[in-house]
This record gives sequence, structure tokens and C-alpha cells, in this order.
Amino acid sequence: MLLELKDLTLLYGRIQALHGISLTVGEGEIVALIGANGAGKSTTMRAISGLRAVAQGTILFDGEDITKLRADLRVVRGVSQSPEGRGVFPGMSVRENLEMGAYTRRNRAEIDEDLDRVFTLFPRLKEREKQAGGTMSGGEQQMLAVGRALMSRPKLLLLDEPSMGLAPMLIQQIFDIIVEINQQGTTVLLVEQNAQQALSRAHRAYVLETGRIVKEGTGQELLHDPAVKDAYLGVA
Amino acid sequence: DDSSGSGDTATGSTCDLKIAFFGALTGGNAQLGINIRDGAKLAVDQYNTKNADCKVGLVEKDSAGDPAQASGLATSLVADTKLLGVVGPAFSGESKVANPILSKEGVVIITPSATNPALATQGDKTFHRGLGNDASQGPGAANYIKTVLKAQKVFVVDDASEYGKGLADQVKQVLGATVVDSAVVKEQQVDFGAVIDQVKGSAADAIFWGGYYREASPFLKQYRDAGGKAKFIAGDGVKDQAFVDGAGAANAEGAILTCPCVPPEKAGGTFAADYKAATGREAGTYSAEAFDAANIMLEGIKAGNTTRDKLETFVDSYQGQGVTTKFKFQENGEIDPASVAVWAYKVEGGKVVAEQETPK
Amino acid sequence: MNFQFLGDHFVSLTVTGLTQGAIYALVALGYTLVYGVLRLINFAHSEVFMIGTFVTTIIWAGLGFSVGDAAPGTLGVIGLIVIAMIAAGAASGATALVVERVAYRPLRKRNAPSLIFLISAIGASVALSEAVGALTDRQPRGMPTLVVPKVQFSFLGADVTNLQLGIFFSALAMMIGLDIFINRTRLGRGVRAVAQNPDVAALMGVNKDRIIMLIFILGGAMAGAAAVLYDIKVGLTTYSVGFLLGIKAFTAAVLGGIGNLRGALLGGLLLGVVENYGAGVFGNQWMDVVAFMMLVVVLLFRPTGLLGESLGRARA
Amino acid sequence: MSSLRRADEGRARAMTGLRSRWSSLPRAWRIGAIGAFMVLLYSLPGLNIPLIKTPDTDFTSVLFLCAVYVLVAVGLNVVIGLAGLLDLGYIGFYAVGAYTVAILGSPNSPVVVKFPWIVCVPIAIAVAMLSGVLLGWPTLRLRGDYLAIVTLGFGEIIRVFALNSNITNGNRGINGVPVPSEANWPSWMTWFPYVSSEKQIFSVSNVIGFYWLALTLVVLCILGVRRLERSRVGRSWLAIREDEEAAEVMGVPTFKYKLWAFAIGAALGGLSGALFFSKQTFINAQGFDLFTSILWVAAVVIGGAGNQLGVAVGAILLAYLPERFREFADYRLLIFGVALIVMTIFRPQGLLPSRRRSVELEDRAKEASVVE
Amino acid sequence: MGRRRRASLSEQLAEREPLLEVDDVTIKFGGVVALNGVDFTLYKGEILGLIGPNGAGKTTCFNTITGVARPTTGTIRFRGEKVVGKKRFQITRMGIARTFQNIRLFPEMTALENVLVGADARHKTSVVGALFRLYRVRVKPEELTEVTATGGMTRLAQQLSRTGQRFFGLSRHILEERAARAKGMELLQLVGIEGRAGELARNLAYGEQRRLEIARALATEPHLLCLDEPAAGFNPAEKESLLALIRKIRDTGVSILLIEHDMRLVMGVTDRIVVLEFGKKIAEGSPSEVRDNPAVIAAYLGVPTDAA
Ligand SMILES: Nc1ncnc2c1ncn2[C@@H]1O[C@H](COP(=O)(O)OP(=O)(O)OP(=O)(O)O)[C@@H](O)[C@H]1O
Ligand SMILES: Nc1ncnc2c1ncn2[C@@H]1O[C@H](COP(=O)(O)OP(=O)(O)OP(=O)(O)O)[C@@H](O)[C@H]1O
Ligand SMILES: [Mg+2]
Ligand SMILES: [Mg+2]
Repeated sequence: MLLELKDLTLLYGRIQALHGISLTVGEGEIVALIGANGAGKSTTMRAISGLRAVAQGTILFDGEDITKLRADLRVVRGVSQSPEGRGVFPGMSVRENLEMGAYTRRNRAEIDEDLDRVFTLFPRLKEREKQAGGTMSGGEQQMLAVGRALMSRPKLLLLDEPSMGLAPMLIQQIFDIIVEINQQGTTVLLVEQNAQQALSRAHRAYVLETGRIVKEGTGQELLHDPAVKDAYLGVA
Repeated sequence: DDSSGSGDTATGSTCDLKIAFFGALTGGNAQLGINIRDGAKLAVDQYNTKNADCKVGLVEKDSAGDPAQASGLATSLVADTKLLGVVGPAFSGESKVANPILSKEGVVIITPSATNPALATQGDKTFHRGLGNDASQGPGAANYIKTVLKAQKVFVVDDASEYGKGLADQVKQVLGATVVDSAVVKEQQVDFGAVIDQVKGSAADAIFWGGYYREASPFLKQYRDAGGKAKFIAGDGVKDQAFVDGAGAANAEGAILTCPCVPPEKAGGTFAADYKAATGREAGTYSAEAFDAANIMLEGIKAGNTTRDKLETFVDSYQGQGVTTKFKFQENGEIDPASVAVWAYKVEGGKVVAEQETPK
Repeated sequence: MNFQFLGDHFVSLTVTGLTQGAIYALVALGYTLVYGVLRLINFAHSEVFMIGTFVTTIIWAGLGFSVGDAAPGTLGVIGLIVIAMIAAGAASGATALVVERVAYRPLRKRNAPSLIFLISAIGASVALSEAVGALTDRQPRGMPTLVVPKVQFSFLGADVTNLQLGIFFSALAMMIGLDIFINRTRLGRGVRAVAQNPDVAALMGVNKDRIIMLIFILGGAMAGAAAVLYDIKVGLTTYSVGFLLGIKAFTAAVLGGIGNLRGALLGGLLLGVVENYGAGVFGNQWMDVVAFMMLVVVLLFRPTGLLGESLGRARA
Repeated sequence: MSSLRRADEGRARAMTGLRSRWSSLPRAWRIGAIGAFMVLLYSLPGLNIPLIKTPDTDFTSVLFLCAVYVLVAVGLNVVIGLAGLLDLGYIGFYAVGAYTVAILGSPNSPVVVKFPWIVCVPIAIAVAMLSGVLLGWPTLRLRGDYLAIVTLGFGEIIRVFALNSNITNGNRGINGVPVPSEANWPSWMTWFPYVSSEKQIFSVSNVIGFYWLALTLVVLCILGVRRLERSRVGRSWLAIREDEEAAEVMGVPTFKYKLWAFAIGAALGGLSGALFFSKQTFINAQGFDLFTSILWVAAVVIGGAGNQLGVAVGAILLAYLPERFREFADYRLLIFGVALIVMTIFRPQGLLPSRRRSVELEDRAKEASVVE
Repeated sequence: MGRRRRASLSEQLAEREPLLEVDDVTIKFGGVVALNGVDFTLYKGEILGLIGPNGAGKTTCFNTITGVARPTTGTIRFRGEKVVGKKRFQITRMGIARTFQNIRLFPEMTALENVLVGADARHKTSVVGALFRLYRVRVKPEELTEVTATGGMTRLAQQLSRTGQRFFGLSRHILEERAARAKGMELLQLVGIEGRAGELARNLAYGEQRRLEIARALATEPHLLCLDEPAAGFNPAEKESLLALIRKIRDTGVSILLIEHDMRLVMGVTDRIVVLEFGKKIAEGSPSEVRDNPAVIAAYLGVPTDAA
């Protein structure tokens, strides 16, 4: 297992957001995390990337206990996140934003190669290479955030609602890109509201409700699960 | 203990009477205050040794030279009916606040250092000044510049303080057209680039400094560093060893410092030696004046003037020789002009030494 | 008002102003760096500078050069200055770091709002300057005259001295170095990332605490260097030198656009020059008034300073 | 309306223990307790309580200073605590108010008119308010921290002006600043220790009249500000503090309300200055330094910005402690500085915080995101 | 221009009263032309959708309408009055309210207080009025408060205060405050979070915050409500209930301008749709017209089946 969460509990002040989450992500998998607003999906992601301290439980990455590791050191270990709300650096140009993604890497040639790859994936970013990140439109920022997460060549890529704010055509594209990245060897943990798309691409998936995992299975299983269909896929 | 209420009639024994020191013991101007306090303390201690059976106490009120603190301190002084007189307040600003309060309750005031002329016109009936005011020092300095230095172009600097500006205005008035330009420096200013540009631009051959040594020493150092050659003359606010040390002895060499105070070595009796013995330091500026002021009051108390009213009458009509000069107060509390001597001191070999009395 | 004087001495006032401005700018960098990253007016930075001025005198005195001592030869002087720069830079940097550790870090850990930081900063500032005040009996401390100003050349009737040239260019060099560091290097980019979004910066692998330490040390070191230049120029220091100079430097930082390194340079130089003109025209006592008036006027037309804010987060 | 009541209960739940216990007392009790406390405040000068008496300085004078500082803090609290504007040059308004009274009322000022106190003070308040508006007009459009430096500059400009202008007489100053009234105490007042019927109510050597006047003004101003706080105005200030742009989009004329906050703060600052220097009867440029201004801000925050009781406590400590512990005179600023750091670390919400702030701080602290 | 084009639309629309007229609006940021001669009209009572690819200029369009950005050229009229150049709070008082793409509540205020800030936009109590409470309004005897009846007030005091109110009326401040709280609760009820009225906004769940934003905007009594991607981050079930809410709001007589990428929501709720691409309007019409428009499919929808 590349990532293993054991019985994770997390508090926001008085509010308990996670009530003992356990999940695993195997090497080379795409794992989806779906659930209603406030279910704790983003919170789980923050716990994994180290933006929030957990109250209880352990996080194992590549066999190592990283529960108490600082966020930046987790990046060095190979965990990279495109955060909820995009988190673009508003005062840096698009290019600098992407370079920030490669902050922990030193090999210039490889970095340039990856930059090219991101620019091919999102031509709009190439067009706006010098524009300040903060002035990009909502969707453009989303592309930037995903592209930036790719720049660290992570072992594990955490994507928090990558399709949020994207136009329908691009949504299609972004999921294709996720699959492509995965096939190139990156493990992906994906949080999505667009459950339909997410489940159809994911190897496995978990369903979260109010801070607890209530279901797990392969993507296809959940896609056809009537309860899931009812709650998260909407009436087609 | 102060439950007897306010009033001028002291009750009980007359042997626990007090006089007070009022001035800065802390803050940026503490050194002057300490000089004064020690002068007064020396007088009281000497008195108490001689009159061990009926001692007089010395109350110390530290105002930090701040008018805002002065009023509360003065009010607490007047509430103590055993307290008859005050040596101080040390600075003119605080005097303006404290004097009306003290005077209203009849507390006798002899200031050894506040030299602003306006203090005598505030209508404070118990006010006395034990030395010449700025109106006498200013002309003294100006006359020295005119007749001894024979300067042609004088540049006048003041620090906008009550004291400094008053002095500078006097000098300007006497010198008239000889003053080619003037500038105002800020309190605690340490960098004088612009002023030095101005002084050099004016081609002055003498600079008069109305202010304190805290600003004067860095100014003079920077001015000399910048190649300035003009003579430097300042008032008693600069007359302190700290000035020479701050500016550097070489830079300060030849500077003239005027003071309406008699050189301690010329002061009568054994004051200079006694002071050194008591405090371990040389007598500083205004120490001797404070010593005299305290002695006048002590003399009054000794003579049985044990109420504020009686002491006031005593001081008003006092005549006598102190270590600094001969004391006799005018109606408005100013010392008799005949007793005022303004001395010029000179920095020589890194020391401030008395040179001559300034021409009248 | 004396416009005549300004006209006659324009160039020489400019030169003096630039020298002063270079020192403002160096100190302003510390404000700008910390503000850019933490959105915090580091009030104690003025005291970081003040410590530098004292360490300089102590070092020189330790090497046998006190007030009134004659300066050694040129090489000796340069040596003394370099040693002082290193020592004062280190001491100021260390002071800044201590302030960060003691006064700010505990608050950061609690995520306190910026007003609280300001109060803690004021506390640190007061405590530092008063501590030094108590240690020095509030007396000023003089320096040896190391550099006797010599006119190097005359420019449009104004004498330019070696001292002025030295101060100006060494300050400029340090600022350019810092600018390159922040804008061109990886670590510099990390600084900017933390400034713009600390959480996401951590997600990129930036060690936030280290970056914060770095900016305090950098800002402190610059203030230390400024302190040496100041000592050479002014020739004396006291426990309270920091207060007004700090306010001026902060004004300079705001003038140029706080959080913007080049803004600090521009703001510092402009402030130095304009207040010197102001002193020439209106009199020395109105110097600070002129400086603040200019600030208000500039902010009226450019609400985020001359060059805007670049390190910091953009407003959403 | 039951849901409305529940909404208010939600608020109450967030209150801290002592406060909620207080507000659950019957109203009559609360009024009684406040009344008793007021009586205590008014009679403090006559009570002669040993430990709290100041050793060196007249105790009533210190009480008066406390009252003036509380007035300052109440005004500054409107600006900082309620509207969230950082004003580091508040002393400028204090100076403007003080000088207006001195210049218009003193026979020794360069201006020939000689208005009585009761005329001068409203003018002083108006002038201070006007100066607040004049300063605020161009600068309140700036963002928070810029305002800090600009106000700092304003404070310094006022001081330099006072020091160098002819109308203020520079550091020579103006004496004979008018006192509120020349009248003597009526004879029926003499039951109170310290009051004697031959004495003036507002006497320089017995300042109880000044203290009572200041205390009365403090009470009135606190009540007035409380009214504002609990109205649409206070809510708008709060919204501006939270998110100015969102507030504007919700229809809050943010500039107008910030200007009002500034003007009200300035007016109170002017009043306090006028009051203080009426008692001192002499004014010069000393005592208007920026440092004092910054200390005031510290006092407000340490006391608990946003809560009037809190800022009052902060102000009282600032005025009282240095007088009580004069023996540490040389070290008091050092102690003060260290105390500020310690306070912010161990009690960042202030001594008596507003409910809202303490909740906010608690929540923020718990959310601190760092993983060690 | 705009006038003629409107005539070409259905007869029914031409009769309706225009509420918002965007006329030839262009806005440039340096080299980027974010809006290029855009014009459209929103009629009273309708829900107008604004869609387009990422970076098409939708948010920018919003910003110009609500006064956040100023168009380089062009005019915008609301109920016949010019909008461009007005201050933001004035625009709100004219009757345009908005929500933010990323939520911007007042986090330290309770839900109810957030709504009250919105309601204040319609209030008249001034600073002086709040301080001295001189402006008094006569109230009918049956409206006299029970406010004073709470707490340990004696009967005599109650009687006195009631008599006082009868003679001197109540201050406008108190009346407005009372009315606003009632209205605030009503709006919270409308969006379905009345149970959370006393909770600090920051402690509400994301979905609740979005609803609160809508309630706060409605409290300003707008004629037009602008929603920027209100469903972002909602799952289908939540989107469904949002759709119902939007309809409910429209039924209270508020017109709506809606930016949204979720086609099911847009198609389901809007009356008409305007499509932008690269800052230009490329289509306008009923949902079905737009859905079948080849230009729109090419630029935006991709596969036409998405919303089926
Ligand atoms: N900063 C915070 N402070 C307090 N509570 C929070 C905070 N962030 C999230 N929560 C609460 O924690 C719970 C989980 O939130 P989280 O953001 O993880 O949900 P989510 O599943 O990602 O939902 P969404 O689909 O809305 O993004 C929610 O109840 C939310 O209100
Ligand atoms: N200040 C600015 N400087 C430069 N370009 C800008 C600025 N503001 C917006 N833009 C550009 O204008 C275009 C329109 O942006 P806008 O935010 O209106 O898009 P949008 O239609 O809302 O897109 P999305 O659906 O992604 O939110 C984008 O390409 C954006 O990068
Ligand atoms: Mg989420
Ligand atoms: Mg958008």
C-alpha cells in the first residue's frame, strides 16, 4: 500500500470533522472519495498532506508513519496536492506558479520537460505564461492548480475537486488527463462532486458521510449501487 | 499623617519640617535634576548634622521633567502641611504647571535652574529665582560674541525648547544684523545633515547654540567632520563634561559655554570639596545654586520661621552671600540684577574651564 | 520659506538626501520583508537597527578604536568597517530572530490576528530600547571618526565626499543583492510563496518556519549593515536612535509599496531627498512634516505606494 | 418568534462563564450593582483606601488622569475596537482639543478672544471632529496598515506644529487655560471630606471637582457609544471589520461609516485633551509625543478592544500603575514592554475581551494549522 | 443596436419591462480583452443564465454590473438608471444584490447578524439618530412592546415605560431593529437554515454558508439577484434543492442572473441564456435554442448529450 489511513480523527475547534477514517490507496491506483458537502473529503485531504494536525490515528505513506511530519517534508516524500479553492499564488506569474510546483526538485532539465507537458495539457496556460495567477478566471486557476500539482512529479497526487468551476468540455478533458497521468505511473487520490465521472474512472472508491466512511468498493460497483446513485449521482 | 487638612498653620512639633526637591531624576534630562538634588541634599545634610536635635527632611519628587506629571506631584506636596518650601522645579515647563499650585498654598519656591523669564510674571507670589534668567544670559553670550570673539557672521540654532528658544531669541535680538541665518533642530535629533548644509551655506564664522548638550554634541561632531570651522558658542544647557565627551575633545576644543553661574572653584567656602566628598562626583551644573537655595530656606527655618507664611516673608526679605553669588530677591521673585554674573567657560584640553565674566 | 536656498544648494541637498535615503532604504527592507510575508508591522525592527549601532561601537572599541582615537590607514578603515558589518549584521540578525522567537512565534502558533502582533511588537520594541537605555544610563555613545570626509569630486557645484559615495553605493549593492536573491533564486521564490499563501506554499514543499527565520535574519542583517553606515555618518548612537529612524524607514517602505523590495529602495531614496529639500525650504524642524505630507500625497494617488505591493498577497 | 429567541440563545451560549452569569441576573439586581459601583467610583477620593493610594502623587489627581485616559480609550475603542481602523496618531486629536481650549480660553494666548470654558469645549470637540474628518477623508480609502503609518504621521505633524507655530507659543506654551467654572463649592457639599465651602470646585490644588466632572463625562460617553454599538451603526462597523468589500456589496456605505468612526473617535479625543489641560492650566508641546499615542493603542488592545469595560481597565492600568509604582520609574517602560509581550502571549484576547473577540481568538487558536 | 436585436426575439419578450440593460460593454486588462462589445437585456421577473467557457468573461461581466470593475466603454442601465460609475453600496441600494464565487460572509457574526447587515441597506437610522434616538415614530397601542416586560422589572416600571411609549412613540432605531430581525428570520427560513440563526457564520457547513449568502443578498431587498456559480461544489442532490430555492426566490418577484457551469441546473431553471466566448456574445435564446446551437456546442458544451 502506498497510503494507509488508520482510524483518523480530526477536530476544527469544537467541531469534529472526521470520526475515524480508515482507507488505503495502492500503488498505481486511482481512488475516488465522494460524499456530500461537509462530509469531510477535503478535511481528509488536508490531513494527508499535513495542512491539519490530526487528533488521533495514523497516516502511513510508503510504509513510513508520516502522521506528525511537517507538510513540506511530505512533499519531499512524494505527496502533492491540488487544494480545494485552488490556492494559486496570486502575485506570481503562471510560469512561476508552475515552477513553485517543482520547488523540491533540482534537476532543471526534468523540470523543463514537465513544464512542457503541463503546457501541452493546458494550452491556455502557455498563452498566459506571464499573467499574474490572481487575475486568471476561476477555471483557468483550476487548470493552473492541477498543472502545478503535477510539477512535483509526485508518487501520490491528491486532487480536491479538480473539475470544480470548469466548463463541461474541459471536465471531460480533465478526467482524461487524470487517467493519462495515472497510466504514466502516478497514484491518484481524487475528491469529486462529479461522482459520475469520478467513479467511472476510478479503480476503487470510498463514500464519506459526516466524517465517516460508509461504503467502499470498486468504481463500477459504486456506480451501480442504488443508494449511491440516489444520493450522489442525481436522477439522470 | 496628613489628616490635618490643608491650611497654613502647622500643628505639633516644629522639628519634622520638610523642604522638597522637585525635578527630573529619571528620563532624558535626569542628570541636571540629579545635580540639583545632590546640591540640596548636601545643604540639608550639613544642616542636620549641625542641628541633630531638630532635623529638616528632604522630600524628593521626580517629575521626569514632564509638565503632565508635575501637577499631581505639586498637589501632593501642598497637602503635606509640614512641607514649607521647594528647591525647584528644575525646568521651566514643569514650573509653569507646578508654581501656581505651590504658590496658591503658600509653599515657598526657589528655583536653582528654571531660567525662563515668564515664570516671574505668572503671578505666583511665592516664586523666587536663585540665578539670572535667560534675559540676562542671552545678552551676556551675545556681548561675548560681539566684543570678545568679534564674529561678523553668526548662525543661531535653537531646539525649540522653552529654554533654548528663549536664549536664542535674546542673542538674535542683541546681535541684530550680525545673525546671518538660523535653524531649529528637533529634540533628540542626532543627524544634522540638512542643518550643516545650511550652516556651511551661510559662511558663518560663529555658531550660537540655544539648546542642550544632547543635541549639541552630535551636531558639533558632524559639523567638524564635514569640515566646518566656525566658532561654537552655547548656553549653560551645554555646559557639561558630557558635551565634550560626546563631541570628541578635539572637536569641542575652543567652544565657549556661557552660564549665569559662578565657577564652582570661585564659589565660596568648601562647597566644591564637600560636594565631591558627599557624592564622589564633581559638582555639576546648578549644584551650587541648589545648595544655596536650600540653605536660604534652612536658614529661615532655623530662625524660627516654621510656617509657610513666615518662611515666605523671610525669603522675600533675605539678603546674604551664598556660594554662588549674593542673594537678594526683587518684588517679582527675580534675583537682584546686580548679583547676576554671566560667566564664559571654555573647552580647553577636553575640560570645561572658566574663562572670564562676559562683558555687560 | 526659503526657496532661494533650495535653488542654490539643490545638488548638495540631493547628495545629502540620497546618503540618508540609502540608510532608510536598507532599514526599510526589513519592514518590507516581514510585512510582505507575515502582514505584520515589525515595530521592533527599529530596535534591531539600534542594537546594530551599539554592536558597531563595541566592536570598534574592542579593537582599540574609541571616540577621539585617530583612524588607521585606508586598508585598516575598510577592515574595521567590514568587521563591523559582519558583527553588526550578525547581531542584528540574531536580535531579529530572537524577537521573532519570543514575541511573534507563540502568537503565530495561535493564529492571532494582526493587531495582537502589533502590540507584541511594540512591547518588544519598548523592552529592547529600554533595556539598552538602562544599560547605557541613557547616555549617548560616540564613535571614532573612521572616515574623514574628503571631497572626491564636485558635481554641479556640490561637493561629493568619499563618505557619501561609500554609504550610497554599499547600500545600493546590498539591496541589489537582496533583490536578486528574492526574485531569482529558488529560496527567494519560496519567500514569495509563503508571502502569498502560506498553506499552499507548504503543499509545494516550502518550510514555512525556515522561510520566516530567513526573512527575519535577512532583514536584521540589512539593518545591521545600515547601522554601521549610520554610525560612520552620524558618529554617535543612543538607546533611542531607532524610534524615529524606524518610523522613517517604515514610511519609506510604505511609500514605495510595502512588501516590495524595489519599492523600499525607491521610497527610501525619495524620502531622504525630499525631506532634505523640505528641511532646506521650510527649516529643519519641518522635515518630518514634509516627509509625512509627501507620504499622504503619494498614497492619495497611488493607494498601494509607488510601485505597489509585489511580495504580498493580492487582494481577492 | 420562538426561533428568534433561539437565535439569541445561540449568542448567549458563546459567552464566557462570568459574563453569562452576570447577564442572567435579574435586571433590578444589575441596576443596583451598577449603582453601587458608581457610588464607589465617585467617593474613591474620600475613602482613603491604604493599598491603592499612590505614594508620591496626589491620589485624586491620579484618579482624574485615569478618568481622562478612560475617555481616551473609549474614543480610541470606537476607531480600533469597533471600526477596526488602526489609528496610531490618536494623540493628534487630543492635542487639537486641548489647544483649542487653551487658545480660545486663555488670556495669555496669542488669540485675543477669551471664551469661557463652557463655550470653548464644544468648539474644541467640533474642531477635533473636523480634523478627524479632514484626516480621514483622503486616508480612509487606504487599506488598514497604510492608515497606521498615515495616522502616525498626523500625530507627529500636530506635535511639530504645536512646537513650532506661533499660535501655540511653541514650547513656551500657554498658561491660564480656563477651568470649567470659578464657582466655590456650595456649603451643603461639605459633608464630603476634601470639599470645603471656601474652596473652588475646580481648584488646581484640590482636584476632586475635576475628577467628578471627568467621571461623569466618561459615563455619558460610554453610554452613548454603547447605543451606537448596538444599532445598525455598530453592525456596519463590525461588517466592515470582517470584510470591507463584502460589506460594501451588501449596501454598507463603508467610507461614510469609517469616517463617522474616525470623527467620533476624534471628538472624544478632543474632549479628553480639553479636559486634561483645563486641569493642568498650562499647555505646551510636551506630552504629545507619538510614544504616548502608541501606548494608548496598546492599552486599548491589552484591555480588550471592542469591549468598553475592557478598554477602560487597560487605560486605568496605563495611568495608574506608573504612579503607584514610582520607585521603578527608571524601569517602568522596560517592565511595560515585557508585560506587553507576556500579555499578548498568555492573554491575547485582552484582560476583558468582547465576547466576539474571545470566541474568535479561541477558534483561531484551535485552527492553527501547523503540524510540528 | 440592442433595441433592434430585441425586436427580433419573441413578441412576448418585447412587451416585458427591461430591468437590466447591458449595452456594448467592453473591458480590457492590459492585452486581454475580457469583454468585447457585450450586450443583452434582462427582463423583469426572468431568470437569465450566463454561460461560456472558462475565461470567457462571465465573472468580469458580473463585476461590471455590480460595480467591482469599471468597463472601458459601454453602458449598463438598471431600471433605466445608469450603473457605471456608481459606488458599490449605491448599486446595492438601487436593487442589485450578489453572491460571491468564493464565499464571503462575515465569519465572526452570527447567521442572523449577517442577514441584518443586508437588511440595513434599507434602513434609515443615522449615526446621530442611533446616538440620541430623537426621531420618534408613533405606534398603535396594540403594537406596544413586550420588550420591557422581560427581566425583573416591576409592574410600575413596565406601566411607566408603556405610557412613555404611548406618548413619545418609539425611536425609529428600535422599530427598524425589530422589523429587521423578523424579516431576517423569514429569509433564513426561506433558504432553510433558520435553525442555525444564532451560529457564527464560520461554523456553518459549506452548503449552509452558500444559502446564508443568498439570504443575506435577499435582505437588501433586491430587484435583481446575481449568483456566481452557486452550485459549485454541490452534489447532484444538493443541486436539486438549490434549483428549487432559485425558483422559490423568483416567485417572490426577484429576477435572477445566474452564472453556472452545471448544464442540468442551467437548463432546468433559466428562462433565457446568454453565451459568451472570448468576451463576445456568441448566442442568446431559450435553453433549448442554446443547447442546439452548433456554435455553443463547439465552444462550450462539447457533446450535446450532456444535459439531456
Ligand atoms: N476551517 C474550518 N473551521 C471549522 N469547521 C470547518 C472548517 N473547515 C471545514 N469545517 C467543517 O468540517 C466539516 C468537513 O468539511 P470538509 O471541507 O472536509 O467537507 P467536504 O467533504 O470537502 O465538503 P465540500 O464538498 O463542501 O468541499 C464540515 O462540517 C465543515 O463545516
Ligand atoms: N486583472 C486582469 N488582468 C488580466 N487578465 C484578466 C484580469 N481579470 C480577468 N482577466 C482575464 O479575463 C478573462 C475573463 O475572466 P473571467 O473571470 O470573467 O472569466 P469567467 O468567464 O468568469 O471564467 P470562469 O468560468 O473560468 O470563472 C480571463 O481570461 C482572465 O484571465
Ligand atoms: Mg471540499
Ligand atoms: Mg468566473
